[in-house]
Amino acid sequence: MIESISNLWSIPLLVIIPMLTAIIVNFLYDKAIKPIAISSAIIILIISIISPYGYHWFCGHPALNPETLTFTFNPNIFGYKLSLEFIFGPLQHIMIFISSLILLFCVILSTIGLTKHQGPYIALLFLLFMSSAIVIMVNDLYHLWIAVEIGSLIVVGIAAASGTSISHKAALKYGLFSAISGAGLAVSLALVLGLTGFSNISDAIMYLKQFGIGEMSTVLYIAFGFFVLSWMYAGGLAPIHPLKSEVYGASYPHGTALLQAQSKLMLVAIGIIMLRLFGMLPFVKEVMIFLSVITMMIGVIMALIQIDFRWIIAYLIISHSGFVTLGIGLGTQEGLIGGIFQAVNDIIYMTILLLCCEALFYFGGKTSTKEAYDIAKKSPFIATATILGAIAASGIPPFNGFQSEIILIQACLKEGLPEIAVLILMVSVTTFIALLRGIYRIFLKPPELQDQDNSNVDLPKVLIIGIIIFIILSIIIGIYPDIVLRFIIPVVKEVLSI
Amino acid sequence: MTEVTIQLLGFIAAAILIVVGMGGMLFLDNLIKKIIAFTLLSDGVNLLLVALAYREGGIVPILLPGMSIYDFTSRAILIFPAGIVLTNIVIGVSTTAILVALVIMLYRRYGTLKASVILKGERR
Amino acid sequence: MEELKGKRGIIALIALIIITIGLLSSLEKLTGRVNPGISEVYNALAYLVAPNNLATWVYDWRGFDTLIETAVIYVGGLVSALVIGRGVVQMKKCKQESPVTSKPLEFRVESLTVILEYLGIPAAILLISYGIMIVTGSSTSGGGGFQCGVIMTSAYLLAAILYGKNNPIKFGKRFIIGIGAIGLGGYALLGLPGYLATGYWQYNIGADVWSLVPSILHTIFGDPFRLSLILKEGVFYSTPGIVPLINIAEAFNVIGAIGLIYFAFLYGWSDEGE
Amino acid sequence: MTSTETFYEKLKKWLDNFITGSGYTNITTGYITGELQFLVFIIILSVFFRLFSVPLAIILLIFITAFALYFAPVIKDVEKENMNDLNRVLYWMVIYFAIIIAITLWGG
Repeated sequence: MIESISNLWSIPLLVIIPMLTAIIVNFLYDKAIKPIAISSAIIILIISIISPYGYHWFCGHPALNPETLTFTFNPNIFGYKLSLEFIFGPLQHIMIFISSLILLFCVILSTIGLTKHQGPYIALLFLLFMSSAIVIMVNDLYHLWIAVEIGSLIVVGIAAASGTSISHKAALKYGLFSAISGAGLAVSLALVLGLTGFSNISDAIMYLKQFGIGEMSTVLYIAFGFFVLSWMYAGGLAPIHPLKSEVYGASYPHGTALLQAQSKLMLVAIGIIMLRLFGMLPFVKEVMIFLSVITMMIGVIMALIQIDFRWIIAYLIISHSGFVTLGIGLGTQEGLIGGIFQAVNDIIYMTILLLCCEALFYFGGKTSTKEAYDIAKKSPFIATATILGAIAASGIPPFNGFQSEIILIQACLKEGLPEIAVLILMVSVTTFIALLRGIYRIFLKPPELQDQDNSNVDLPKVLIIGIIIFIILSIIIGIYPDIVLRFIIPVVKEVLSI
Repeated sequence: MTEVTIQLLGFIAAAILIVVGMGGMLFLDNLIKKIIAFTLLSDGVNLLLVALAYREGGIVPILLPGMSIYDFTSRAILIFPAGIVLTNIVIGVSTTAILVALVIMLYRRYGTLKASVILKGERR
Repeated sequence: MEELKGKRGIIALIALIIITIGLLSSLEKLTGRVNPGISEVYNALAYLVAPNNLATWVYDWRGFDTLIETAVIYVGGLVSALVIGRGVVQMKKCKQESPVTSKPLEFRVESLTVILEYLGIPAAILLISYGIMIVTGSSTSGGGGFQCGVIMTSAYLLAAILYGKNNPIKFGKRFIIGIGAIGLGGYALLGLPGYLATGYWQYNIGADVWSLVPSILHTIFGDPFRLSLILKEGVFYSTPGIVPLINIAEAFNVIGAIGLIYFAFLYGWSDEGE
Repeated sequence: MTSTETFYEKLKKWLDNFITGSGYTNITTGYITGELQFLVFIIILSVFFRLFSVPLAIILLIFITAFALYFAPVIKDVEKENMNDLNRVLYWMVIYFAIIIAITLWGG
């Protein structure tokens, strides 16, 4: 018998520590928030780094082997799992590491930059991290649904946290839509459950493999349709991009950094599940590619015509989500590697841009190209960092965006779809144009009026450190992509081998 | 009635509720009506799950004295879909509360409940 | 709404009809052929934990799912109160649009009839005791923490509507949030003993179905709730273990969350004096 | 009136269509770039129909190019359709959903 770790110690801690921190921080509300929140974020980061790989079965019920009617705690022996299964593998390792890094900076920045009574807000940040960690680790449709639902409610809360009318409107729109897509995911879960009798994804796939679908394929198609609905909602794909980008633009930039990380995690997790569950049906991959292409182009065109830097970035995040889904939709090995790698890179360079955008708040909060002028003179560092972030986002070689985009382009060419390769190139170039419009206007354009205040602004050191860390990460991944790829390739091989 | 017709009736009602809820959210302009339409949608999902859990001659999944385990296993309703209903109710409650809170605040600011007025598209 | 009249309205209607047809055709295929799958296994193992198999499913087999589900309603309360005005955050450095103040709902009872005035309090008390009855009998009969919480908060709502802000069931702000924190925190921490003893979070060490823990722990957590099931196959001595405790924690959490929602909706929220 | 003048007039008219408000230049450049990008995007997308048959793709390419040039500033309409109007987004969501269900059910 192959002995393996079936009850990995780190998985419950990655879920429970954020939850307990959220409860404490929400209750304390003012006092002692900062030390508790920061130390808990550091603990989560450490756990996500040092954790080994393995499974955890919450509630400790074994799997039933249907042939021999015996129970087993070994995940390598196939069985009907009685309890909830979480996986912590290489993919989860890299994704959770990056999002917990962002969580740390997010928490510190919100304790520094926001007015008091930040308890509920920081609680929501921790719960958001928890939900995204669950979504990427879970191997169960029922739990996936709950995690997506709690995630959407938290996103509504974070968007509404500033109490302005824009944020309330964005939150209400997103909330109404997430209500529909959550119900859709529940319908999809019900259909898969009725068809197979299992909510554990591996069990359900095993059932479908064993008994085939035959005339029941209609059920699976409708389940796929409702699943796509929640996928569109999770990443803000094509028809929902105005609402998702509004949420990104309406929340504070550090919150947006965590939100976009969560949305990329959900895209990857739900996309892989869709590929595993419905991959054998015809037209599934075509639908996924269609959605991603539309998202890519509409997102980038909408970014071009925005005049607020926050909204430019918001639409670019949407547009670059299209890369991720495109890679997953291709369904080949290169495509999947490119898509997941793009998700990692995207999180990193968008975080650079968003932290720079956060810095603009310290210069008076004007991010519109009509109002902000000449920030470069006040802070050359932020201007440089934004330009570096723009270069990384548009896939120019020394940075990380290049590496994943080249893999995606190769994957498209290999699949015989050169048009999509051209589209990817165009989207990268247009990304640069869109960002440069904002950067020129905000950072480089001299002031039109002379009576601008030239008072010195002290940026928080954490912000500068954060930007530097993410730029360094971007360059390192750009030069040695293997440090991320070695996490992704085994996962992709495993997904495709099922 | 046979098992098939009862379950099918449940399914049809659930599908109609789901689509009516979706259509209500699409066609009705009043925000409160949109939220009511969402509760219809959510109830449709509940009904779908309940109908999924249906069994002919089914009993409540509570072991009463004198039952036999074999009998219970073959007659008790399917517990997984039935349990999911609880989750869906909880999620429905939370979502409705949040949406209503947002509508209250937007009503205070704009003095209207029309989605085409409050939530109309705008340039930034 | 200008765009859903005319052509667009018809297109949307056709789209909805297509969705209906798809949904109905798939459900028709499923009718009578629903696969019991794992549900039958759960039902077959019902006698091991608690007589109410649904409570066992919710809090033992799928206990962790229910923890996150409980967190959903906690988040519901948290976000509703946040929207109403609790803990709205703004950047220190820049001027933004000031948030809307949430005034209390304008309801005042001018004059209560004698019947309402004298029956209001007993009704609320009865509701509360009904809730307690439900949560304590959760593992043997239907019902549980969520129902208890909802019933108790409805007692709160009844008292608030009848008597206004100075009602007999007067919760403070911090008290409500504290109850919610105790509930969710307690539920989360009830998984800790199982984690420390077996490595599985939320393993029900009271019931100890798979005999993974030393008997002393089994006795401590299991004995207070021990019951005997008289079935045809014989008498089974089972114990729900931590299921009743989780039910109570869940009840606390639901009271905290829904109470917070009611409180914020009724009285608004201002951060001063908290 | 010479032909160059007419062309110039036409171009000027075309460009005027992009200007919103008080002739704000920054957004006008965005509109023009967006217009050209959108044109190229739909041309590339029309090439996709070569997967079914090559002549169809060529015909579609010509038609789409002609149509896009005829209705020249389409970017305003694109922007209007992609506005954050809730009802519009819900409408598009239902349409997409119906298309996905129709394609997968009756196509597959």
